[in-house]
Amino acid sequence: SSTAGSGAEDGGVVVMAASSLTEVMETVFEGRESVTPLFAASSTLVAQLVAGAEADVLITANAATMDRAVAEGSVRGEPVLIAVNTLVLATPAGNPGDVTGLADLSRRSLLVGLCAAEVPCGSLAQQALSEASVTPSVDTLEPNVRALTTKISLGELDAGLVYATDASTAGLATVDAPELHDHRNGYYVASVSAEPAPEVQAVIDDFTGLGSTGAEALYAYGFGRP
Amino acid sequence: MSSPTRVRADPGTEPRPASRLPVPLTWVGFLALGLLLLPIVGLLQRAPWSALPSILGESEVLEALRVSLIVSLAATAACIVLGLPLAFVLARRRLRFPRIIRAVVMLPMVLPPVVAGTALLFALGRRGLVGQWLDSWFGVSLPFTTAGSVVAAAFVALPFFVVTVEAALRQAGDELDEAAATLGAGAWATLAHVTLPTIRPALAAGTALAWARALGEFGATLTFAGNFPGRTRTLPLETYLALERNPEAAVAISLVLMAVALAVLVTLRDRWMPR
Amino acid sequence: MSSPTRVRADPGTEPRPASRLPVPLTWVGFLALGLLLLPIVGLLQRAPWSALPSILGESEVLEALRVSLIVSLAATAACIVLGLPLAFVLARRRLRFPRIIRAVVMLPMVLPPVVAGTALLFALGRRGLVGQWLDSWFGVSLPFTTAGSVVAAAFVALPFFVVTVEAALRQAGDELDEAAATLGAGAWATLAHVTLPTIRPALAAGTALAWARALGEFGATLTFAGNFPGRTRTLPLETYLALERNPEAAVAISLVLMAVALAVLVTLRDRWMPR
Amino acid sequence: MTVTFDGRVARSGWTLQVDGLDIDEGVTAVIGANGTGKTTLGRAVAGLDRLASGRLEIAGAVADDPAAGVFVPAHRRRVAMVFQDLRLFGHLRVIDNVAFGLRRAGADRAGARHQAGVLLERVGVDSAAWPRRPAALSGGQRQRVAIARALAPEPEVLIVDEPLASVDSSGRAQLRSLLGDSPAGHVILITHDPVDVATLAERVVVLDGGAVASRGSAAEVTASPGCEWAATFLGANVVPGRAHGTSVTTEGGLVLDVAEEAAGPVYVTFPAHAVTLHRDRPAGSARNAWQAELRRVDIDGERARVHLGGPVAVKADVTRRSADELNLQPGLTIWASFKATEVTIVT
Amino acid sequence: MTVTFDGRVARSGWTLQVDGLDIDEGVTAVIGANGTGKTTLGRAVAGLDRLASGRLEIAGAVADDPAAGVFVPAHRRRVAMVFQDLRLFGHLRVIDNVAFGLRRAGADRAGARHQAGVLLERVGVDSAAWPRRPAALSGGQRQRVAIARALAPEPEVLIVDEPLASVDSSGRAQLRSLLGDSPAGHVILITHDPVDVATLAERVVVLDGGAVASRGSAAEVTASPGCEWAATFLGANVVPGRAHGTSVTTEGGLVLDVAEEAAGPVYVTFPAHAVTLHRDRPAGSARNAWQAELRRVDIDGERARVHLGGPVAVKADVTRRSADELNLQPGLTIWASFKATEVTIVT
Ligand SMILES: Nc1ncnc2c1ncn2[C@@H]1O[C@H](COP(=O)(O)OP(=O)(O)OP(=O)(O)O)[C@@H](O)[C@H]1O
Ligand SMILES: Nc1ncnc2c1ncn2[C@@H]1O[C@H](COP(=O)(O)OP(=O)(O)OP(=O)(O)O)[C@@H](O)[C@H]1O
Ligand SMILES: [Mg+2]
Ligand SMILES: [Mg+2]
Repeated sequence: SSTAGSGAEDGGVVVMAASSLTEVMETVFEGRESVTPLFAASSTLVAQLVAGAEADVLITANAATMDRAVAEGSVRGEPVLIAVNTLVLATPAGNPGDVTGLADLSRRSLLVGLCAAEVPCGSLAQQALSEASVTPSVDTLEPNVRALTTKISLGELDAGLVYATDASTAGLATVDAPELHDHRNGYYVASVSAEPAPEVQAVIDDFTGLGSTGAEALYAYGFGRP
Repeated sequence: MSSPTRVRADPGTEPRPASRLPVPLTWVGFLALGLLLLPIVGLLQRAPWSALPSILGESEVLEALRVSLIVSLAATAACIVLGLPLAFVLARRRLRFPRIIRAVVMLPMVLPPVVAGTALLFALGRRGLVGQWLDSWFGVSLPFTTAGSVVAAAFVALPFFVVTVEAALRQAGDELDEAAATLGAGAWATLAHVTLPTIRPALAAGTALAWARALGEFGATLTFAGNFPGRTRTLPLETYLALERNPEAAVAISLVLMAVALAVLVTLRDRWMPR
Repeated sequence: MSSPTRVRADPGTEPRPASRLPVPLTWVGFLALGLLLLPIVGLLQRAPWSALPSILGESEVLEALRVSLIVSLAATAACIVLGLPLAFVLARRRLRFPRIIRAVVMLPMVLPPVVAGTALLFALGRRGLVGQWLDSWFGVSLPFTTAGSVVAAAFVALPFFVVTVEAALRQAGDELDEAAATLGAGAWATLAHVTLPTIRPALAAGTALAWARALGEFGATLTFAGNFPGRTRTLPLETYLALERNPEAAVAISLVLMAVALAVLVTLRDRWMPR
Repeated sequence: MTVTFDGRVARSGWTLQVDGLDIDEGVTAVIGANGTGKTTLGRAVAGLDRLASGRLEIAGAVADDPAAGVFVPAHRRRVAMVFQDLRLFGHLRVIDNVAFGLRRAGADRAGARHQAGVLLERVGVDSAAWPRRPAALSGGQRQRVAIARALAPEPEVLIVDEPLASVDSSGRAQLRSLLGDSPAGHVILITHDPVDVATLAERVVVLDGGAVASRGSAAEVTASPGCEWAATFLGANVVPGRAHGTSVTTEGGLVLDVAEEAAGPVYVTFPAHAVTLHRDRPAGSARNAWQAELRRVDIDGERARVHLGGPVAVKADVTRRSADELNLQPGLTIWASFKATEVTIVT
Repeated sequence: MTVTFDGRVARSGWTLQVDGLDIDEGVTAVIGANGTGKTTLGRAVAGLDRLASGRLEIAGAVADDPAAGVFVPAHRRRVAMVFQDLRLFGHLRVIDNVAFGLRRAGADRAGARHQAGVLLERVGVDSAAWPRRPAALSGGQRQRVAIARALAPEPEVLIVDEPLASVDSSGRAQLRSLLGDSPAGHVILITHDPVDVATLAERVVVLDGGAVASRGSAAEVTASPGCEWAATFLGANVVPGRAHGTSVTTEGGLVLDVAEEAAGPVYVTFPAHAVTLHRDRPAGSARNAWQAELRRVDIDGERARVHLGGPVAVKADVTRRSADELNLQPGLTIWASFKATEVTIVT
């Protein structure tokens, strides 16, 4: 009567996934009628789970939200890191601000955007910049990567630090910044119940097992190997 | 008797002289119209016209359109059914704390949609204040159902309807209601045949506002009702998801949304509100 | 002369008999009020009361409150300045395509906020339709400024004001305007001393709607103007970010938002609108 | 059947207090100066204002009795009202305004419209106007529509609040006969037009300052109008004095002969048209003659109303012609007289 | 100074056509049946309705001339109007309603209120009502406020649309003298009250079906009312006939003696009150006597209007008393006569 998936009962599997995974997941689950993906921001997904949403698998775009789901008792399975995403220094096509490296972010004449520190791409960017001793002249702290890439692609911002996957989907130019290579964000998968039904476990294995189709799709899409 | 004004010599089509507006006001009015249209023109200009047919042909978009129409119309109906009585109570009853109650009605408007959705989960979610009883007594659970989307959309749209209609009721007064009563019209008949027709412009406006708000609603619906194709995924959600992968498609879907809104508003609203 | 109704024997405080509402209507009205309040009660119930002082003492929250008030009030002012003339033009001028123009005014309402923000970028962004000229001629760039936030908030709030006021103007007619004209009142004086006071309930309602919408606005502001503390980060944005990190804090900030809205609406709205 | 009004209607800072007023069937005129409570009285009977205390009965049934907690709402009273400010329904066509009450009583649309058309014809509204909205009518046409609307549901009590104020003179005669023939058991006719009172009213109620000053047949009320305003309106003179047998000594010391015996303080009332004016001391049978000072002359059409000072303040109505012949000018000293048989004594 | 109206006002399906009407200073009464265009005429003069063609001049200045593209808006015309439906400002106190025009003319608040108070006193609105909203007044009080409001800005032209309709009788006399003494150069008095015409009007304009049927002094218009309605209203008899010297032969074959010489087709007009009724053939000098059939008697206060058939259809006004004495009943055959000197001949 009520919810999106009633899990093991009808053999369907409900997968809650971070919205940055929308496209990949749609590819992965293409033709698999029994799997129902639901997309929203990781934090929204966790709030829904806490409020009693019925789902079988949770995939978040960072460790913090997954940790919260575990702490709230909404997720009982063991979280597993399935992919990572690297930060890149992105500019609009044609690089109108002549950005050559991370240090340029401190130029006051440039319009620079980062993610807000509250979201993973923002905390990553902060770490990377402080390690590189760059004090950026920031004009905006976007609460999600999508908003940041939109502004860069429209030329409203001259530069920003975004995930590699987002930069490539949005067709942004990237500037090589070696300081960023070590700064990555993890994607985690976990079963909602402590003892997942076999078909649920199968969906999880699809991402965790070596050489599995789900994981390969993630890598093909630009995500890094854990 | 000073300074006669030169006017177009076509009095047949002139508005009545007294209702003429100050000229600068008219300018500003048209300027405002222009400013309002500017972003929409911007959207149209960047629209991927050539890709449009293929994007709009996607079954997902059509499905989302269907969900959007169902959800927004049901939410509008709920707004009318609940909002009309509430507007009457606010405008015509002596209330104990009138100012506070009137302000409280507007609170859902100031909540950021995501918070509104969260609040709905707290109240009507499966573990919510009332939701837990709905679940255990009636087996009814609203989140992740079309009904849930309707509830979320109605929650954010209701204040618009109520506030608009209430203002009109105050402006209308009760002289005509009294006349109807002396002609044998009971409370219901007076309502249907006198009060509501008298505030028809505001009813139409309130309904249009509520519908438009429900149609564009996104944050509260997503948070409360989730995002499931064919059930809770509305056009704004489709747009949001499309933004993640293909911004052009998002613009295209927004165009659909606007076209639908325009069509509905043009055909329906002016039917209730002949000049 | 059938079935007398028993009533409370206190006629001094009774409303006039003819304005009595059908009883079921009153019930539904109070039910609607209850439903509207339910999620807010849910929010209050889950509020982290003990942690509240520390969360609200954070300077960021206070700064966001300041930005929110500035942006929402400036946007409301813009809505009045632009919206009043537009409402007058729509209600009183003969227009060429009245239905379409009236529907177009409502379009910003149906756009999902993110799309609205994107549309604003297309139009007024650095590379936008008009924005590029603003930039190269005047060196004015709206994105990432407080002014940009105001523009975005005004864009989404304007239709609410216009539609409400327009409906009231139609309901009011122009009889009193004519009377004012014969007493020597020009177009402006008539406006100020007759027309606007006559539609005062709707003016107050429209202003409150616009302000509440601007205060709660989030998607369009974020997309168009970004998010920088002390400049463009409003309370809804603060709430949204808090959701990422500490949902309890988000609830707490929403409470601030509601408290501010309640305070402003209770003190201001009823000052313009005495019973 | 009777409407019995015995109670109080309270407004902020103003009260209508009516003690035991019985309004019988037929046409009852309610007269009184502006702001004396005529409309308030009508509203209370119609059920639009509540009694603060007391009791209202319509045709034997209690309609309002706050002490007993009874209040029959307006729409169940079969009391229709023509409002002073008309209150036509702006959103309905003229014909549907008139059909409104019939529809509420259960008539179908065609039947109601047919009947409404008959009534509109009777009140003299041309059929070209029937499909229009009231805003597209002239003032007098609107007032006719308001009358037709109130007549349509055939109410038991019809309250008409200055129904002929802006109707033209020929329409007035027509509508007067319509109101006189009204099938409504009671017509409460609030009016400022003496002609309405003279031609229509079987009974007159005079209100003054929120209370009943006088009531009765037109003749009775003219004889005893109860307040200065009504006296003027009805053209009556009211002179206080002290009676002894068939003569009355006024406060000014004048001794008047009357046809009735009485004793103690009384009012001598006689209509203004009963007073005759003369240049010289009148001969003949009229013993009630005195010298008066002419204060003011109001010309009103063919009639002149002469205000006299002197031992008694009295009004005299004469034709304009005789006013001209007598060359009446303020300040003139003139003889006034009336016949003892024209006088009514009120104790 | 004159208001000259020569043009056409078009409504959907209805037109007012006025050809060369000069309205001189003083009080001009505009009369006519309901819906004949009186209010429309006033609105056009006030600048609330536009001429479709023609020309309107006020005090020598063109106020409206569509062909020349000139239109002086209402607020610049110094033309105030008392509306038939009052149109008081519901959001303003009574005193501020009256002060409105003064404030627009530049007076400060205190000064305007002071002057407004003076006016309100003059129209008889008690100072207790000044701080109230119009909704808390009685109908007659509201009408007085509307009159005071229009008088306040001392307009050049004052248009009063049935200003006394719901004012009580004593107030009427008071307001009439106020309007008669109005400092406004022109008072256009739209009215259905013959007394207004008789007591106030220096000139009368009769409208019929959207056109001027007659105009002139009260006597001239009574002599030549131009339409059936006005004839009735003014109490005039209009008899068509053929003149030869000082006698006129009516269509019914009756020969009437008149005091003027004329020839050819004429109208013989004489007021209803000039006709005398007799049981028997009248003796004496009145040669214009004939036997008539009594058709109808309208009692109107102390006056009875008798409608006669026979060789000529004529109305006779007699006192109610003589109507009673003559025992006038429909169907009766009776003698009627009038004196040749009472007649006006219109060719
Ligand atoms: N909007 C309209 N459409 C069509 N006809 C109209 C409209 N408004 C008024 N009329 C007609 O215009 C005519 C003139 O109206 P006006 O108000 O001038 O009459 P009036 O002489 O003032 O009558 P009254 O004595 O009843 O006030 C009337 O016959 C009326 O029906
Ligand atoms: N809301 C109010 N507050 C205070 N006084 C009021 C209110 N409404 C009416 N009144 C007063 O009540 C009194 C009675 O009013 P009502 O309308 O009954 O008079 P009326 O006899 O019909 O007069 P009119 O001949 O002018 O129509 C008036 O003096 C009026 O000023
Ligand atoms: Mg009254
Ligand atoms: Mg009129």
